[in-house]
Amino acid sequence: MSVRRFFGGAWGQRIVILALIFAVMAVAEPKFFTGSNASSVLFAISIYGMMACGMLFVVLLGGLDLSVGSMAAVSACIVAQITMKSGYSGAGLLTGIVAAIAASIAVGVLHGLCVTYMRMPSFIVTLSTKYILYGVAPIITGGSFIYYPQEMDSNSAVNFIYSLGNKRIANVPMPVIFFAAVVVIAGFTLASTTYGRRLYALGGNPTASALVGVRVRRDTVAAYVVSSLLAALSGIVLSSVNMQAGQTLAQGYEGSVLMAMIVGGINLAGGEGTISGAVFGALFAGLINNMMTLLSVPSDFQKAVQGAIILVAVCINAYSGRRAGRVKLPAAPAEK
Amino acid sequence: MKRAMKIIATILTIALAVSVISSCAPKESDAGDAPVAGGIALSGKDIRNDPLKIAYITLSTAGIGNRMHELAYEEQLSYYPNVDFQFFDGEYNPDRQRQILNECVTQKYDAVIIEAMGTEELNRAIVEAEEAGIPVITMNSGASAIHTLHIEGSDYEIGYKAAELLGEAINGTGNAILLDVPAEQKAMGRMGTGFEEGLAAKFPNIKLLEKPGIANWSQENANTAMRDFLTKYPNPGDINIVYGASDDIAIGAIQAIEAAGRQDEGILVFGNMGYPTGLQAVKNGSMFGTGFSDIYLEDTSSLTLALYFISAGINSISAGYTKTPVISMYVPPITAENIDSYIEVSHWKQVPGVFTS
Amino acid sequence: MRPTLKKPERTPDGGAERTVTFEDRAGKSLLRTEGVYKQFNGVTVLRDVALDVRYGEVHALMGENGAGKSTIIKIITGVYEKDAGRIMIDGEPVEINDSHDARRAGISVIYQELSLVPALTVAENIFLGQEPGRYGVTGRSEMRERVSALIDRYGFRIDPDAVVDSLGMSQRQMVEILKALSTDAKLVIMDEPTSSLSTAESERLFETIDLLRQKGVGILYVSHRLEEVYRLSDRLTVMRGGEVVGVLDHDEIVPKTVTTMMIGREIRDANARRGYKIYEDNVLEVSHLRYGKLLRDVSFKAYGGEILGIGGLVGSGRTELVKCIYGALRRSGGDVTYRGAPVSKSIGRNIRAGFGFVPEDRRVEGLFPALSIGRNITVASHDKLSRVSVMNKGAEQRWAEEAIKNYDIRPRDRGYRAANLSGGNQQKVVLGRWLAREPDVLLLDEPTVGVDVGVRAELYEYVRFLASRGSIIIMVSSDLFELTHIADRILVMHGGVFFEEFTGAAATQAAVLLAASGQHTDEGVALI
Amino acid sequence: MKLRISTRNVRKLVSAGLVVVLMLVFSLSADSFWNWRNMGNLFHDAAFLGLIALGLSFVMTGGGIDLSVGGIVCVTAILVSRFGTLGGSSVPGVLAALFAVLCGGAFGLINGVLVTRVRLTEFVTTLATGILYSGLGLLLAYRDNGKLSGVIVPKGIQNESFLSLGEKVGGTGVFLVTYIWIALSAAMYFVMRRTNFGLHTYAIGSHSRSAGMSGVNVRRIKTLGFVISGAFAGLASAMLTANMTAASASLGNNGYEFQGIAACVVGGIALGGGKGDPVNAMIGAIFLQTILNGLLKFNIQAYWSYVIQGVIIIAATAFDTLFGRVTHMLRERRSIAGREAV
Repeated sequence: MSVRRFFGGAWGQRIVILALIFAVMAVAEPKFFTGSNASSVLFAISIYGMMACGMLFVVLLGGLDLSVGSMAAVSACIVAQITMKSGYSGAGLLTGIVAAIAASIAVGVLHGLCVTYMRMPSFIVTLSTKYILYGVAPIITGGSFIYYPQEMDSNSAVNFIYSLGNKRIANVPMPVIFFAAVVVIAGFTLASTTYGRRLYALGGNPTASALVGVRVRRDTVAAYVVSSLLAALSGIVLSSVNMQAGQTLAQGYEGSVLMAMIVGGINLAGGEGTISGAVFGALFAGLINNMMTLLSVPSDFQKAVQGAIILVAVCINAYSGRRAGRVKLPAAPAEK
Repeated sequence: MKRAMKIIATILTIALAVSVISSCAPKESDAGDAPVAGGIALSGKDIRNDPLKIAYITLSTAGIGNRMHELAYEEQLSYYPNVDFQFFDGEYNPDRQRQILNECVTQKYDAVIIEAMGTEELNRAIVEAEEAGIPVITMNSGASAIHTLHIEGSDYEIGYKAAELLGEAINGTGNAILLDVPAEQKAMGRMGTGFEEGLAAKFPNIKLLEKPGIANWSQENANTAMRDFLTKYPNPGDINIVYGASDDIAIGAIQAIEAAGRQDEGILVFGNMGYPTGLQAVKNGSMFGTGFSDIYLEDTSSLTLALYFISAGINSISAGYTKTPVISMYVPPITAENIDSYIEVSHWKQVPGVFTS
Repeated sequence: MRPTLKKPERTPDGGAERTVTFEDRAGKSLLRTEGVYKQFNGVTVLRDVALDVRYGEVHALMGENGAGKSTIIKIITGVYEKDAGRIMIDGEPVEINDSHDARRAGISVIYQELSLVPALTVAENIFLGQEPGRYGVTGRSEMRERVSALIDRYGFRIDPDAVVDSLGMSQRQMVEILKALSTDAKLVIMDEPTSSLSTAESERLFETIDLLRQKGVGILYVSHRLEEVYRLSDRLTVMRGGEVVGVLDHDEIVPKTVTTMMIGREIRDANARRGYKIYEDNVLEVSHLRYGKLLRDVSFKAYGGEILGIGGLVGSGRTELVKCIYGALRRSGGDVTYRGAPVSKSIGRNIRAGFGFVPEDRRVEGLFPALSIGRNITVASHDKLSRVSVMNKGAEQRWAEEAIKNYDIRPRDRGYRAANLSGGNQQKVVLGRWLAREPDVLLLDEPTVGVDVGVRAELYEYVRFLASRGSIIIMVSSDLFELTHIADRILVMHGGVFFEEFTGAAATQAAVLLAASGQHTDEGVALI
Repeated sequence: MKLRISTRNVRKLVSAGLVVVLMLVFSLSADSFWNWRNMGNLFHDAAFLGLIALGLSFVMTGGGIDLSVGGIVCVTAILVSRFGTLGGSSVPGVLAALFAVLCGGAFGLINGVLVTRVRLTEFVTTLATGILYSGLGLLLAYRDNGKLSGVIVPKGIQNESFLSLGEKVGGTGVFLVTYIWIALSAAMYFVMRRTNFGLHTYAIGSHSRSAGMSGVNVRRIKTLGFVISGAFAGLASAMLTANMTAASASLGNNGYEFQGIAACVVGGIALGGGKGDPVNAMIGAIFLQTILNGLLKFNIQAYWSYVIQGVIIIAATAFDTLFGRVTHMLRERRSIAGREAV
C-alpha cells in the first residue's frame, strides 16, 4: 500500500491526528502519558462511546437517533424504581433490567416503524421521543431522583449495582470493560456478520439492496432497536457509576455522540463508517477534553475550542473524501 | 383561482390579530386597593378563608431539592387548605422563567416565589408582577430590580466559609482545587466565587490550582475532571483541599480519588447544598464537610412571609420600597462534629426513599 | 451566470404576439452539420456525419443503439465537443461549446428524463432562470400573459398555473416544449419522447408536433418506432455504426428499406449457437400474468439450457414482466411456477431457490457505489458464504477473487471502490454477482446497454456457458443483433401480450423489429 | 370559477384550524387563557420563536437545514449588549438591533460559504458552527475587553432606547416584537411568493439539478438562505435581550434551533424542501407556543408538558407525511392507470 494512499485513508489521518496530540502533550504536560490518565480518558468516554456504537447502526442507514440521552435516563429510572420497590432484592433488580431492555426495544421498534412504514424523517421522530422520554422519566420515578442506598454490606442487589459502575477488574474500571465488550460485539456484527453486510448495502443503495434479497424494513427496524438497546445499557451503567437515577441522567449525551461520529469520519448521509471510526471519534473527543483540563484551559473557552475542532474535523473528512476520489453521497440524509 | 386562496389565508391571519385586539378586557388594575396614606390597614386578603394562589418557579424540577420543596410546602399549607400552590419548571432557562412569571401575572397569582436564573434577565417581568400587585420573593440568586423580598441562603457566604474551614484544616498551606458551577451559570451560582475570594483573602499561601466549570452539574463530569487533575498532580500532598459547587460534584471528585487509590492522602473534599448524598458522605467520613442550605427552613420562611405580604396587601410598589429588602439565611457548614444533629434537623428523613441510613 | 438572452424582437403591435414566428421561413435550411467526427478513447463514434433540418420540417433520426444518434445530438446541443466538422444555423457556421450557446442559437432539446421542477407551476418552470419583471419581483402577470400567448398560438391545452407535479407525462413534455419555444427556439430536438407515454398521450404529442411544424419550427425527432416516424416525419436520416447511411423522403419510408439500412447486410454470425440441449425438468411457467394495464395476458414456458430473448419496444412492459417473475413487483393476476411449485413473492427466498436478476438501470438498481468490488459481488450470496449468519471471510474473498478473474473485471483489486469503475466493468460486477452463484433461473434486463463490443462478447460467453449447464436464461433486450444471435428463442411483446414468437432461421432482425411495432412480416408492405 | 384549493393552502388551513381548535379548548377549560393580557404574552413569546422559524423557513424550503441558529442567538445577544453600551454612550436602540441583524447575517454567511464554497454537508457544518458560535458567546459573556471581567455578573444594559425595543407599544398592550414579527412574516411571504429569489429557492428545494440546469445560481441562493436565517436569528436575539434587559450566556443551551425546526415542520414546511412558506412557519410557531402557554394553565407536573409536546410534534409530522403521500399516490395512480403497453 503506497504511503500516500495510507495517509489518505482513514487510519492514516487518525495516526497523524494522534501524533499531533501526543506531540503537544509531550511538551506541555508529560503526565499525559501515564497509565492512569489513559484509564481515566477511557472511563470518561465509555458511556457515550457505547451509545456511539449503537447509533452508528442507525447512521449507516442515513438516519439519526437524538433520543439516546433520554432513553438512557428512562432505562436507569426503570431499573431503579423496580429495584427500590422490591426492597432492593435480586429478583427486583433482574425484573428491572429486563423491563428496561423491553422498554428500549419497544422505543427502537417505534422509531423503526415510523421511519420505514410512515417514511417520517428520523431527525424529527427521535427529537420527539427525546422530549417524550424526558417527560416519562420522572413519571416512572414519581418525582425526580432515586438514590441507591450507600451502605454495601447487607444487600447483594445494591452490591451488584455498585459493582456495575465502580468495580475494577485488573485495575480496569467496569464501564471501560463494558465499552470494550460493546465495541468488540458491535464491531464483529458490522464487520463479519451477514446483518452487517446488509446494513452497509442498505445504507449505500436501498433500492439495489431490496433487489438482492435484503428485507429493508426488518433490517432498518433492527438498527433502531440496537441504538436504543445500547443507550439503555449505557444508561444503566452510568446510573450505577453515580448510584442514582433520574430525569437529567445522560442529559445532552446525544450531542457528544454526534461529535464522536463526525470526528470519527463517519458519513452522516449513510453507507460509510466503521466501529473503529466511532471509537476513534469518541477517543479523540475524550483526549481533547482531557487535554483542555490538563492544560487548564478556562472552561468558558472550552466550548468554543470544541466547536472549532469539530469544524476542522468536518473539513478534513470532506477534503479527504474528495481527494481519495470517493464519490460524495447525497448530502441530505438518504431517507428522502 | 390562486387569488381566492391568498385572500382566505390573509383573512385568517387578520382574524387572528383582530380577535386579539377585540377581546380587549379592561386593563387589569392591581388587585389590592390603593394604599391608604398615613394609616396602616390590613388591606390584603384574608389568608385563612379567601382562595389564594401562590407560585413557586424553580431553577429546575429535575433536582432532588425539588422533593424537599414539595415536602416543606405541603406540610406548611396543611394549615391553609384554601391556598393553591403550584410548582413551575424553569428548565435552567431564564427565557422560560420569564414566560412563567408573565403567566403568573395573567393568572392573578397572589404571590410568586422564584429561584431566579440570572440577576438581570428577569427584571422586567418582576417589575411587571410587582406593578400588578403581586409580591415577588426571590430565593438564592436575586434580581437587581426592586421587588418585595430577597431571601438568600447565600452561596457566596457558604463558599467563603468553606474556604475558611478548609484553610484552617490544612493550617493555611497547600494546594486547592475548585470544581465550580457550569461556565454559563457563573452569574447565578456564586459559591465558587465565594470560595475563591475567601481563600485569597484568608490564606494567601494556599494556591488555587484549578477552577473548571463542571457541565450540567453532573457527578460523572466532576469525576472525569478530578481524575485528570489527579494525573496532573500525581504525588501525595499535591492536592490538599477540593471544593465542589454541589454535593454531586464533590462526590464525583471523591469517586475519582478512590478510583486513583489516593483516598488516604487526606485530601479534604467539601460539598454544597447538604443534600442526602452529601450528608451521608459527611457522616461516613468520605467528605470533610458541606454547606447545609436548609431548604425546609427557607421554604417555610418564604411561605410565611408570602402569606404575610398577601394579608397585609404589601409589595414593593404599594410599600414604596427604594431597595429590595434582603434576608440572609445562615447557611451552617456541616462537618463531622455537627453532622448527626443536622441530619435530624434536615427533614430529609421525611422524604421517602431518600435517606435510608 | 445567467445567460444573456437577446430580447425577443417586439412585433410592432406590441400585443401578446411577442416572440418571432418562422412561418415565412418554412423550407429554408435551419440546421446543417458537415463532416462531423468524434472519437471516444480511440473508438471512432461519429464519421463524417451530415445532418440537414429545415424550418417547418419534422426530420426523423433512426438507428440502432450505439449507431451514434445520441452522440451527434449531444454535439449539436453543446454537451460534447466535436473533433472536426462544422455546424451551421441559417447557413452561417456557429460555435456551440455549451448548452447556453445552443440555446442562444435557437436549439433546444427534450431528453427522456425531463428537466422540470415538480413543485413549480407550468408558467414558473417555463420562465425559470429568465423571469420577466423588474427589481427581482417576478412579473407574474406578464409571465402568465406570455405563456397564454404561447399556448394559444400553438394550440396547446394546458393551464399555466397547474403545478407540474400534478401533470401527466405528455403534459410535462408540452411544458418542456413550451420552455424551448419561450426562448425562441427554432429547432426542437426530441429524444424518444413517446417511450413513457400512453397511446392517447402520444396522440396529443403528435398534434402538438403538427402545430409546431405549421408555425415553421424545425423538429429533429429521434425514435425507434417505425410507425411514428412514418406518420410524422417529412424526411428520415438513418445512421449505422457512426455514419449516416441515407436520407429518405416521406414516401420512401418503407419498413423493409428502413430496417435493412439500420441493420446493414443480414450477417449471419458464425458462432450463433446451434443445437443446444433442453432440460425438460428445469421449467419456468408463466400463465395469464397481469400487471395493471401494462401486461394484459402473458403466458409462456422457459426451459433449462435455452436462452429465451424477450423483444419489444421501450415501454412494452418487458421490465415489469421480469420483475413480476422475480418478486420485485406485485402482479395483479395470473401465476408463475418453477418446476411445478409456485414462485414465492419474496425476493430473498427466490434467490435462495436459484433465481438471479440483473437489473436494467445499473447505477440505481444494481451497484453499491460506496462498497468495494468484492462486496458488490458477494452481496447476493451471503447465504453461501456464511455459517449461522457469521461471514466466512476466506470463502468471501475467494468467491470475489474468482469472480473477478472469471469475468475479467478490471482493476483486479477486490478493495477497489465500485464507484470509480467504468460502465462496462460495473456491468460485469453486477453480472458477476449472479453468474458466480450459477443460478438455475437468470433474468437479464438489457444486460449490454452502454457496454463496448469487446465486453459484450465476453458477457455473451458467460451467459451461454451458464445455459449450457442447464440454467434458464430470460434476456430482455432491445438490441436486435443480441436477440437474433444470442437468444435461441425470441418472444416479442406488443400491446401487453406476446405478439409473436421466433425460433431459429425465422428470427431475422427485420422480423423482430416489425413484430415489436405490432407488424407481422408477411402482412405486405404498407404500414398503418 | 371552481374553487380549487391547492394542496399547499389546504395544509395551511389545516394547521391554522388546529391552532384555533387548540385555543378554543384552552379558553373553555382555563378562564385565564382567552383574555387580553394572556394573548398578548402568547404572541409575544411566539414572536421570538416565530422570527427564528421565519429565518429557518428560507433554508428549509431550499432543501437545507440550519442547526446553528441557537448559537447565533447566544453570541449575538452578547455582542449586541456590548455594542449597545459601547464606551458608556447609549447607542440608539434601532441601530443596535440593526447591528444584531448584521452580526446574525455574517454568521449565516459563514455557514453559507462553508456549505456552498467548501462544499461541506449542511447538517454537520451547522451543527459544528452552532457549537462554535455559542462557545464564542460564552467566551465573550464574562470577558470585558479581553480579561475576565471582575464582576462575574454580566452587567444589565444601561441603554434606555435599546431596552425600549422590548416593551409594549403604546396602549395596545401588544409588544413591539409581535408587530415586527407579523409585519416581517407578511413581507417574507411576499418575498417567497412574488420574487425570483423565492421562486429559485423553491426550485432548489424541489429539484436542485433541474433548477441548476435552467440557469438558477444554486450556490448564491443557498448562501443567501443561510444569511437570511442568521439575520433573523440575530434580530430575535436582539429583541429577546432588549426584553430581558441583559444578555444571558446560557441562551445557547435552550435548543432554539430544534424548537425552530419543529415549528416549521409542524407548520407544514417539509424537511426535504420545496414545500411551505413563511406563513407556515408563523402558524407553526403560534401552534407550539399555544401548547406551551396553554399547558401552564393547568396544575399539571412540568414533565407532562414535555410528553404532550413530543406527542404533538410526532403526530403533526405523521399527518404531514401521510398527507403528502396520499396526494402523491393519487397523482401516481392517475398517471400509471393511463399508461397501456405499446
